[in-house]
Amino acid sequence: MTTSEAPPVAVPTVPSAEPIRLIDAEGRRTADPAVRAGFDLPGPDTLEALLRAMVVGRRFDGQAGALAKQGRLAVYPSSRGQEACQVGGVLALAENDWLFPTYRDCVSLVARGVDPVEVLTLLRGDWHCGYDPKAYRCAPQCTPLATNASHAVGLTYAARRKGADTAALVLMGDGATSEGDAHEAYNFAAVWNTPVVFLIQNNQWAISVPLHKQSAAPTLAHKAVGYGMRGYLVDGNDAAAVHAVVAHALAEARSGGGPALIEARTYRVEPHTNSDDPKRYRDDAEVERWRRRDPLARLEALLRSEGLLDDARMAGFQDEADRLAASVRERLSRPPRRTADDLFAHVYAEPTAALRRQRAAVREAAEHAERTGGPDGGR
Amino acid sequence: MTTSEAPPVAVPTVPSAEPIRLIDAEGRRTADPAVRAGFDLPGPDTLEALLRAMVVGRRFDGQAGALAKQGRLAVYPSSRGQEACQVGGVLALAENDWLFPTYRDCVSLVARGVDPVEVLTLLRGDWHCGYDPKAYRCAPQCTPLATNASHAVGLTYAARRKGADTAALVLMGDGATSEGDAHEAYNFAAVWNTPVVFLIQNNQWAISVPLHKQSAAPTLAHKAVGYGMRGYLVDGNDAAAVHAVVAHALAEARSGGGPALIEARTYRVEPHTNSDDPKRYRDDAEVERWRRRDPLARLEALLRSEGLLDDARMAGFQDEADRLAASVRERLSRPPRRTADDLFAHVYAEPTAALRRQRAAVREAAEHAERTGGPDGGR
Amino acid sequence: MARTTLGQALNRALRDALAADPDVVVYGEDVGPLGGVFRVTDGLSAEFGEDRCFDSPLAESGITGTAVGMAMYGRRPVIEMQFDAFAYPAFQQVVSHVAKMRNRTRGRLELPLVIRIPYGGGIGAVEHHGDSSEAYYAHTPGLRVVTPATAADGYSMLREAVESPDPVVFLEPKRRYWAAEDVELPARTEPMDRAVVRREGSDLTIIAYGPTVDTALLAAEAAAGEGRSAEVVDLRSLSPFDDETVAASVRRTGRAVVVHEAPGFAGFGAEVAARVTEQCFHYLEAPVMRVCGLDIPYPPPHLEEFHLPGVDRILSAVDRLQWESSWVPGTAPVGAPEQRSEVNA
Amino acid sequence: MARTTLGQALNRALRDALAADPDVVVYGEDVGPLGGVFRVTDGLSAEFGEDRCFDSPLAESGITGTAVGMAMYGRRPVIEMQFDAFAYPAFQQVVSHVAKMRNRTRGRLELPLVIRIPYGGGIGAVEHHGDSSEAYYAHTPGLRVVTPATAADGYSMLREAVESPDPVVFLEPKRRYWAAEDVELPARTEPMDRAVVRREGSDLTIIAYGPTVDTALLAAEAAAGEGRSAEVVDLRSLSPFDDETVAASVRRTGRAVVVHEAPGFAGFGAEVAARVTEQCFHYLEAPVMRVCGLDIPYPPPHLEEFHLPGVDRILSAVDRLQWESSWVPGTAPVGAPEQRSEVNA
Ligand SMILES: Cc1ncc(C[n+]2csc(CCOP(=O)(O)OP(=O)(O)O)c2C)c(N)n1
Ligand SMILES: Cc1ncc(C[n+]2csc(CCOP(=O)(O)OP(=O)(O)O)c2C)c(N)n1
Ligand SMILES: [Mg+2]
Ligand SMILES: [Mg+2]
Repeated sequence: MTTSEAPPVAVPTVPSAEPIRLIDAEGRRTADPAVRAGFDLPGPDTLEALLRAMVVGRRFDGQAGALAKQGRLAVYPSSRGQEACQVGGVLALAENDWLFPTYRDCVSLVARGVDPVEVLTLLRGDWHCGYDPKAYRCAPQCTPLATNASHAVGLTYAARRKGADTAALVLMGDGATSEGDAHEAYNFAAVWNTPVVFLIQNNQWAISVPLHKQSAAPTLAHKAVGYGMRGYLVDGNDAAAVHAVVAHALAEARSGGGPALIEARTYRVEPHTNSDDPKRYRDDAEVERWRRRDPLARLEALLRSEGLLDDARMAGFQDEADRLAASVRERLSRPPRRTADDLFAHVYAEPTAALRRQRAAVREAAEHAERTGGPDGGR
Repeated sequence: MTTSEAPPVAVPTVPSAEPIRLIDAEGRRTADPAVRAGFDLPGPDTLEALLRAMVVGRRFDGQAGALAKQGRLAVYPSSRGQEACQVGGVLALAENDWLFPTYRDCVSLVARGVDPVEVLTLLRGDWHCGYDPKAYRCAPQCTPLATNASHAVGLTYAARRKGADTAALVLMGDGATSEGDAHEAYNFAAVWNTPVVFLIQNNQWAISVPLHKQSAAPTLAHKAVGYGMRGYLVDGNDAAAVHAVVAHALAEARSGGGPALIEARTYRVEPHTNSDDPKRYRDDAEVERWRRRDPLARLEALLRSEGLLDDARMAGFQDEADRLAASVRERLSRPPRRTADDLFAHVYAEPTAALRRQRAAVREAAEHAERTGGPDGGR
Repeated sequence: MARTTLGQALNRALRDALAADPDVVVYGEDVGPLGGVFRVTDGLSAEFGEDRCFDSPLAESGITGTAVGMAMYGRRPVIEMQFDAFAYPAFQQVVSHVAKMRNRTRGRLELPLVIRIPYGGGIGAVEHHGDSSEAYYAHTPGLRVVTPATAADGYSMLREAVESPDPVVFLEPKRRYWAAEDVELPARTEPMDRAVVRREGSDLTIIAYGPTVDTALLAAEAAAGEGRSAEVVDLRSLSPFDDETVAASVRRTGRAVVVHEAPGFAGFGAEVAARVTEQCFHYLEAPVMRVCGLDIPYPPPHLEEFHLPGVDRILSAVDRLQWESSWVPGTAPVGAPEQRSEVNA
Repeated sequence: MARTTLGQALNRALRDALAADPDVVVYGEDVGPLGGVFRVTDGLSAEFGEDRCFDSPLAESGITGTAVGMAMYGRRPVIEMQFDAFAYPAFQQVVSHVAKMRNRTRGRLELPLVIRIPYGGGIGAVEHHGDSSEAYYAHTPGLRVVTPATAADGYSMLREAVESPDPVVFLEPKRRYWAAEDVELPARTEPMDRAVVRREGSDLTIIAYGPTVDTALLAAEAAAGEGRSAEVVDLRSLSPFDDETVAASVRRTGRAVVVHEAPGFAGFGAEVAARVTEQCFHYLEAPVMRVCGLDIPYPPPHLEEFHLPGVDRILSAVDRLQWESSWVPGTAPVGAPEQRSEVNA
């Protein structure tokens, strides 16, 4: 027996119109406490870890883009310019927390420690997901927009019931917030009070659609209000700010403070994917403006000005990045490992009789093709 | 060519935690200007029209409930206790505006002037919709929750493009706000700036699910913030307040002010439908509390205390209501008009060859059944 | 032996599943204190607590998506879609995630979840409450799609569905919820993915599932009166499909009728007719007949009797099975071009 | 005669439709300045203004629902779902409203809208970009489901779809977007709901639609080399179905193979096989063979060649059409029980 009366809920404060920023565009500590909004700059080790992961991530991203241009990946959606969001968010995660990335977020997976080649399995077209989600606590990269947000809610709900303090970070784009599935996930998370942080990488564009055709909200962070969630607007090109705010939101969520929605304002400086043609829909001037707000340069400048980084250290990061890129190149030059048999292995726990028959037929056809020269595919 | 920069949007004010009220529970004009929130009590004619429509609506609702108990309707979801929302909202509509009601909103359709028997066609099981939507500018009663909200957005968008100043009122329940379709409709309306007013009848329950299991938002009106919409919280048992706020929101919307979301706080004093068993999930005490907040009694008290209503006038309303109920009883005692042929007439503009063959087969079977005694249905 | 309805058997199955495995959770719209609009979850939240059986916000895609997440963490969610048509908002989650997650991750993430859907018509409900949506799910690889026709199967198949490592779309024939039979629970019947012969016969095979099995048995009884011995096969599992049981029966009888409530066009009966014909072509004396719902939106209560396949329609299809055909291969008997099953009758 | 691709023909059809009727509006995701990810709407917003062709928020159910509302007010919306799998979020709107509104209101509200969906695989795209979802729509009464295989049909059928008083699910075979042919536009071909014979033949009929028509023609060419004359029928309209054209062909040839990319199980090919068998039973020398996609989630690019029905698979199905069967009715030729089409091959 129950009544409809709700337990009293506090009216969440409307997020600031000015993004939370800890390092300004010139790489200096933010002076204005209002802009810091009570957040402190992370310690030197964290700042250095952030820069290192961003350097490595960008190199990986550039390498992947090159492979795509060479046709060695089916497609590649670049993370360039969004490294502060992806790295800042991921480095705030605890060992047992889960990451729910999209196709856009390869750099976040590399930062999470997933084998870079396994990260590219999907985009290479070798299989739908190359890594073991449980081993890394990383869900498969999700393509149907906003659909993995409710997965994170369910997973953390289950974890809590099992006594674990697992939290989750969901990465989503500005465009994805328009989907009904985003709404349902936000609402379930708030009603169930699950420890999920939704990090919206507002890169201003959904392929060719600018934000103002996507939402009339003052900021995307304002969406939090309608769910009784905490909402934060953060400078998405300030890795320190993203890390601080995400870490804070995760800690709050873990201690029962409920989910949070964070808008990280950034920009997609590259085309949507290598097969996109942005000339059709946006001004280069805008892109240039944002390229000058480079998140790596900003953090590097701070670390150098504070004497926390020297050329040797920076060169070390670059070496590491180059080695990673080289190994990706080398390993991706080997042929894909999957065979036709893989198609039937995991449709069900056990292949059905029909699937076993189809597998046999495909094997037979493949052998026949061997002899007569290649299966004919869809020709 | 465009840039992603949005035209500046005003941060919408967060709705008051206290519902807008013009007539208090005792039937007196609200004194506190803060609670009136700048709205004025509608004029005497409007107040009288509201009372009249509510009296007629309640009588209709009681009659329909009785017919359902007798098994002469397939099912009936009562509007009782929500008359102020449905009548207050509908009477604020202009001739050419459109109403988008749900299964819950029979009283709103009667108030709109739809033939009461045609209103009951759906619930009687005679056909899916009994009235001509274009003739009354009333969409069919919608059962899939929140799905008609986007229809209203599209219809008003089209009307504006054709130079009409048609606005729309969408009725939806508290539970329906959890659906992804509600979110998508709110967002499309705000981005396209279409003249739609979403009136959420928050009757505290979604069948057996209380509001606090549905939303953690401070109020449902707060949902407006995340769309850049105007949001209002109104006393849903105060017909004057509902009418004033809906009329204001419609006027604003028509003059380009954009859509609005209104939470009308009311209560479902009856079971979800005649086949529901509320004893399983809620306290009678709560129901009783709300029965004492009767919207009809409240408005009647005000009109009487202000000398705008006498027994004769009230008796006139009752007579009108009784006549309507009697004619509904009488006309529903006649057998349904639809025949098997109707099943095939409107699947496509022209029945397909297959449908013509199926129609012939069904006719044949029906004639055969005539001779041998009744088609056997699903037995 | 106790009289038990399908609804009671399903309720007992959920109770026993919750008791047997602490990872089982039951949730959806109104499944908590109310016990579901059909009372299939009656008493479960009281007995196991709101942690194990509870009401969720009203959003089917969210219900399904959160179930995916729970299953990713090792839970076995059993979610309810209140009615057939109200599962459509979850279609993307079902098709693009529930059905594909195991395949996507090469078995590293399996989703042992059950989606319960009361389906079909015949209860006099208004639109959206009578759809038969099985074909949509059966066409989606990665899903198991099953539907019980008896109380015993209701119990046994639901227990098996909950225990299955694969996601199961569990279709409950809502107009059979109140049908009672003598059965002692717990009972385990044939494996969930096997079809069973409900009545033996020698002249023709009537293939049915869920709500139409009972109708098929009534038709078989009536046909017996007319001197025709009809075998009745209850498919139970639509996907995967039990070819052995079905083909064996049709090869014996040489004639077949498939019966379902969903519109016939591109309905599941088409798959049944097609594969039976592929496997039994030379045994067939006549084309497989389909007796299905009309190719129309589900009708209003007053007219649903015309839509639902009943005994009379099954019998007239049986009559059209060319009982004394005397034709030469390659030539058509008089009127054969007009030979049509009900679907394009 | 100008070389024109399917994509260009569709673009021209939309341009001419926008010019012909001020009530036509084109919208969806990225259909504005970008011109759609496949450029089918290229140049339309520039030519007709953002009032007539524009980008909407990113939400397929909302796109479809607003189109329902626009159509209620007399507009003719042509909406684009960016890829097949991304139409699933709109499934409830399509099944419960688009398909039913006319029927619900007894013709008082008609929804003359077109839902364009690029579908099928073969373009080397990642998951969710290669689904063939036609069976879901074809099974839904109230929808017209059509799919062009040529540039001329692309133009003509899309114009007709926009002019249709019924809602049309317009399935565009995305891997054929770049296939060019000589055609003078504007061109009007056969009515949208008729099937056409693309190649005449006498020994068997290959029934295909959309992306597999070209494959069927290549297979017919190859079969001719092996001395078998294959007729190729392009269905064009899946719902409604043109029984006359298909049955006439199969009655002439006595053998049939149906080809599609979607998984075979409960796929549209089952309906084709079932109704062809019903109408041509005594003309059939062998069961109708189905050559379809495998019963698996759409595979990753490196493996899609194994999934897509190609010439070789069609030819081997043709080989299994029992060319020298010498059987007595009611008895099985040796091995006949093992006779299976690819679907349960
Ligand atoms: C449900 C769904 N609809 C459409 C698409 C096609 N699509 C892929 S990416 C994209 C734009 C997404 O924009 P945003 O969410 O801002 O993410 P971004 O690509 O900018 O990182 C679209 C429309 C999809 N993947 N899923
Ligand atoms: C998409 C969908 N899911 C489920 C249902 C079943 N259902 C009918 S009414 C109802 C509760 C609705 O509650 P609310 O929106 O508050 O409206 P109320 O009935 O209280 O007026 C539910 C779950 C439905 N009609 N549509
Ligand atoms: Mg974006
Ligand atoms: Mg309610």
